[in-house]
Amino acid sequence: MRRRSTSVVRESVRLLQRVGEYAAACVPFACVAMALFVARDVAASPMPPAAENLRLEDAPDDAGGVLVVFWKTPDPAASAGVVIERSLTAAERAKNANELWIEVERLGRDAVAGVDGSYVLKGVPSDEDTRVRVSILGTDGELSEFVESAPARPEVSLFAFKRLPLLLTVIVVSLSVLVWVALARSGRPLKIRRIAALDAVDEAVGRATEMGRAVLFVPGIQDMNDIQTIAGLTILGRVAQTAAEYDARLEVPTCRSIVMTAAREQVQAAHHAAGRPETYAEGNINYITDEQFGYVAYLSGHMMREKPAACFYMGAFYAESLVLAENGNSIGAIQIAGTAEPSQLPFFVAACDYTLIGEEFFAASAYLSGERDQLGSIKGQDVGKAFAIGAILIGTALATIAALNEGGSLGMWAGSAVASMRGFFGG
Amino acid sequence: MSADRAQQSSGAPKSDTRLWIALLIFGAVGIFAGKLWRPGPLAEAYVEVVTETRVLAEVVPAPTTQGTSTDVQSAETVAPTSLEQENAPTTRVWVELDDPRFKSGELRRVEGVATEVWDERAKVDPKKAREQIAALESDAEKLSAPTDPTGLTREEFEAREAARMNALKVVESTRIVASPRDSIGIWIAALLTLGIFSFLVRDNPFYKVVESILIGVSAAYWMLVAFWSTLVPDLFAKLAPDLVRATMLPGLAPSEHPGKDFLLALIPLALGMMLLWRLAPRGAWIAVWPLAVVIGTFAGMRLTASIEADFMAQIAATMKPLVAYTSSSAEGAAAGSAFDLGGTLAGILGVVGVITVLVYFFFSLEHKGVVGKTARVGVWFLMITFGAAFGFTVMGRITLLVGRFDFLFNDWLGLSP
Amino acid sequence: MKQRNEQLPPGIRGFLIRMGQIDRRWIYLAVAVAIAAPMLARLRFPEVPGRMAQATFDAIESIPPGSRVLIAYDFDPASAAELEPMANAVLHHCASKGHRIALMALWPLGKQLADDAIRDILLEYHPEKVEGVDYVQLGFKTGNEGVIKLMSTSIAEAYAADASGKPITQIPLLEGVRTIGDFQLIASISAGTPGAQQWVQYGDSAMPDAFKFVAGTTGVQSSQLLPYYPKQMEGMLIAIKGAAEYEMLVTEKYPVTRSADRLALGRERMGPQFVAHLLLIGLIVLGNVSMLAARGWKGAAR
Amino acid sequence: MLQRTIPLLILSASGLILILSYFSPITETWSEQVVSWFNILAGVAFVLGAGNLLAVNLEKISSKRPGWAYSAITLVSFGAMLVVGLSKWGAVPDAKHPDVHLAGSQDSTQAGYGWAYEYVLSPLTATMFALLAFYVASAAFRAFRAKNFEAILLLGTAFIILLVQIAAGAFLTNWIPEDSFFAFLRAESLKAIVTEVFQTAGMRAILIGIALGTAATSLRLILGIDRSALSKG
Repeated sequence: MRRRSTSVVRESVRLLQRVGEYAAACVPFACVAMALFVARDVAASPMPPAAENLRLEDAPDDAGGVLVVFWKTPDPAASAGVVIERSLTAAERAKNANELWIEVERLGRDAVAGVDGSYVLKGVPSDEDTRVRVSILGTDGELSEFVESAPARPEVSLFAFKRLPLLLTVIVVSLSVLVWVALARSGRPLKIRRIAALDAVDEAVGRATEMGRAVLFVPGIQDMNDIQTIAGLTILGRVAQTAAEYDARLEVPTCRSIVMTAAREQVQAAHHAAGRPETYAEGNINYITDEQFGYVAYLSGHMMREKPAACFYMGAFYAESLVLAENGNSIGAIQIAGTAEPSQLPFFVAACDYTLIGEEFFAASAYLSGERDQLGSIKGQDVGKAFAIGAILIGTALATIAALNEGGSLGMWAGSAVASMRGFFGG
Repeated sequence: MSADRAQQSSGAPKSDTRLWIALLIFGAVGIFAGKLWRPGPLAEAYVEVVTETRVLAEVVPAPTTQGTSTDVQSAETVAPTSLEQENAPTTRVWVELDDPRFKSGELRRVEGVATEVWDERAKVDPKKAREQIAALESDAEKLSAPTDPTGLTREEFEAREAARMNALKVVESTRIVASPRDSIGIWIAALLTLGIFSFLVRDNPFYKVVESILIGVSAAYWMLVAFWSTLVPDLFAKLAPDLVRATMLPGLAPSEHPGKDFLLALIPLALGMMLLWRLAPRGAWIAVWPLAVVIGTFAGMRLTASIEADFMAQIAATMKPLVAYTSSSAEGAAAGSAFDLGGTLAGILGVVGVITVLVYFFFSLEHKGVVGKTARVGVWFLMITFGAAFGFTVMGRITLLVGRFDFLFNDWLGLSP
Repeated sequence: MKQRNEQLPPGIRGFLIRMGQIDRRWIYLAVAVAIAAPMLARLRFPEVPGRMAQATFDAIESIPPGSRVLIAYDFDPASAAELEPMANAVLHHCASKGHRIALMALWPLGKQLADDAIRDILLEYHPEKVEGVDYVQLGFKTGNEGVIKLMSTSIAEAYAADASGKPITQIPLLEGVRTIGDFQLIASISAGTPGAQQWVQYGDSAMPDAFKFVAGTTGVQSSQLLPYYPKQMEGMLIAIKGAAEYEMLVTEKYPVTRSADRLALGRERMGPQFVAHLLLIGLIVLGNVSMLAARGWKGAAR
Repeated sequence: MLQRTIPLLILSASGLILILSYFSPITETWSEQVVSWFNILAGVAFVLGAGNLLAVNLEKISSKRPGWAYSAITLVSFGAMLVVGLSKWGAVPDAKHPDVHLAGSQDSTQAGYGWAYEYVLSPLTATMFALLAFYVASAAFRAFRAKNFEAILLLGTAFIILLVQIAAGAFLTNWIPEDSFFAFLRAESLKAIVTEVFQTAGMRAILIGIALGTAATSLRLILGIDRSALSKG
């Protein structure tokens, strides 16, 4: 029995030894096999690396409700897209208790083309926390693990800091006007150069009176939402006052109903100012049609028939500028135009006797009024131009230094300085 | 009328009139000679007529909501009347008579509502229309002959006959017809066009008629545009959404904040009423208030907008280096670059131009001495700018005239081959 | 007219002075003849493709076939005479190159023009093109530049469906298209505001570097757009001349066998341009010669 | 007070509100709101325009002033267009709601409104616009005379652009080699120089000036320095 038992033991041990030997022999094979298996698995489906540095932040300078998701894509070459999910809001959870996340967007390759990725999440509630999680989509459609962000809430900004440069510029421009108005009030002498076109206003109205013909005033074809129309109407006020004093007939056909109303107010006020409210005739200020060329057709015919001695075109003009100016020319009227529509300036310059170019047009009403306050504001405009010229000179000088000394320390400094200047002005 | 005539005769000598009449007659004779040379109908117009039929159907409530098609989803839900408040709202849609959903049981016809039938006419290019009409005629001729039964089994013959009848039905239902109302339209348009052109010779009764039509039609046109595209959707639809939905905009989506919309719409309405107060016998001064609002708001808006978009942006755009290099290699301007005379000159001229023109606009300084000389250079820049703009615009203006002549020669006179 | 009766020197000088005061209606007549005659005679002049036209052609040519292209019809019938030829040529070029085309309009009447172009150009020359796969008509959307802003963050927000009401999620061509940055090229055929300038201003931020933008514009508008070339704009077709040059480049590479006149509109309309420009040049010369003659005469008389 | 001071106060207040609103994200969209209100206001104001049109023309007809027949034509075409457009006469029904007549589309020539647009309004406005081709020629003839140096620049530039805009410019200058010093005289380059150097500079300065002028005018109005717009003497 004992022998038998020992033989059993021995046999067992030997068997074990044999197994061990086989096993030992198999290890390398197994290793290779496993390695191959793993390698195959890896080669077939490289699970894309998960997104890194996931941040969820409030979008700046907005009225709330918007968060921005930032992440880094570790391997852009192996990524085909990104899946963005957000946590459900309390209301949504109440409706559907099983879900925690909801997919908001599945972005394509562009979103992971670079290392840094971002996504704007809109419509986020501001009274509760929101989280997002992001997963990178591999080139074969495999999704990486989701990475979860810290909770965030969108905030409402009261002031858009990106508009700070604009605010500063608005303040500079406004202050330069205000300071000059104050100086004008304090009795400082104001010298404004002659503007030939404006000196001609009295002459033109005078001539119309002498000839016994009408004065035609066209306040452009835009409505009151265009500042040019408003500027044109303030000039109308001055022309109307002169016309009232000379007792010349002033006709104002308009292209918009509201402009007609405003023009009537303006002319009536001018007659009051001239001390002759009884000569104001509402019937001379009429609405024709909103259609640009319908209005022009009327004006052309009207000019040919009535032959006004003086024509004023003050406001926003488009293609009709030349039609009016040529018709006015063919009836031999004195024509004074003013517009801030750059594309139409050439035609007025070519075909009218006098043209107020761009800024001159806006300065005209102030100039014509002759009031000290208003003349002061023109001086303020000049300060604004000086500011512009200064900025251009400094910026150009810096840019030139940067170009001349490229790579040098001075050039680098100048380059960054001009870049921040351009950034300030929004270029 | 007599006053008009008096003005005319004083405006130009008699011999001139005769000359222009002769020229007009010459032109008309020329055109009709051209017409003889290229004969064909004048003012041809064709339309393709499609008859549309719609019936009112009710969506049969389905067990699952996901099976509904998009058409049904986009249709509005008819609000239940007060009597059937508790019942679920029924969705009713107008569909084509042969909508497949009738067969599948998704839709059910609503009884007692008349079928709506109407024609839709789409304009077709005359040349194409003539070709198509000819093609359709020859197709119809071919299809009108019955199939030759020799060598066919009964089934084959019947199948072919059925296919032929179907094809014939399609050919016969395709209707491309001459459209007299469009032809008349072309004649009228041509006469109106000539009426405007006649003004170039001199002001005349023909032009006066055309001008009067233009003023009347265009004034009404813009009022209609304002009515249908602003007042209805932006004012009426906010004030009385149900009424507007029932009468003018059946597709109007329900608002999320009807109360807020209503209150906000009252503001422009109130301003408008104040403006209209002008017509009232007393208190016309109140019309100035809405004007003050308009002038104030737009002055405020344009102030920031113009400083941002024109003032600041243009200053930023002018900050460019005065010297320019031609970079011969893509990677570095420093290594392989050469001084570029042309670019440098352009850069300097650009900055000089901006500054001198700005100096021209200075109102404080009399144009004398250095300022005067600088301003004069500014004027040169302005003149070049204006000259170029003038030159560029000529092309567009001539194209417009080409367009009108094109209409007269081709659409009206049919002179195109 | 009254001055004509005063005493003028005899001979050529007198004639020249008289020509300087000629009644403007003779000028009108000359313009009418200068434009009508080449039209009736179908005069065409060879065009030399300019830098801008070539740049526009290259921009469309350089992106690989199958790219997505967005063509915005930002004009209306009033400027169609000037812009339609280039819109046609751009559409034909994109289709010939095998691009997938989306059409849209920021002007209400532009949609109608785009519809016409699909029928008369796209399906005329490329009847094999399938709606939804090779081309899609998005139609008009109100909101001016706001539409561009919206489209630069999400096209679906601006256009939930195409012009026929099909949701854009069901349109194969727009699969995976989220913003305008997903188009390889945008072409705006623009007659004013909103148009090319707004595309540059509001769309630029959404456009990656690889993105191309080209524009077709009216002559009036071109000077305001020039500063954007070549940085923000790959190419620009200016007025009917740009259209004629570009048309020539396109039809040279991709000739068409039928209805060829639809792709020769630009060149056909350049015929009257040519004569009219010469007339204007002649008028300017005449005016100046006459002025010089009058000045010399007055000088002599004094 | 009611007639003079309050409008000025309203003007200033609304202006200041709109300026400040632009700087806060919460109120940024107010300007859009204001524009939409203005459009409605303009729509309502058409009542005034239409009333004036009727008044002027009816007066002319009833007093049989010269040319009263033309006034009658204006009124008839105005009335006809208005009736046709408001009633949507001949409109194509909306496929989804064919029973609601006023929901139809009246853009095609099938409808009276579309027909009038296509065959009356559109050709008339286009032709009026096309008259510019004639006026451009007569203006060039009359105004482009070399009276002084400025005029020479104006007409010279226009002359060059006119020439290079057609093939003639290229024919005239193509003999200049592209790499020579005088290459800038080639039609292409001349055009580029004029537009990219001179025109860009000129336009920039004009735009800066206009921006300042707009700002100053707005300020004058908002601050009540220029009260001509609203105050009666």
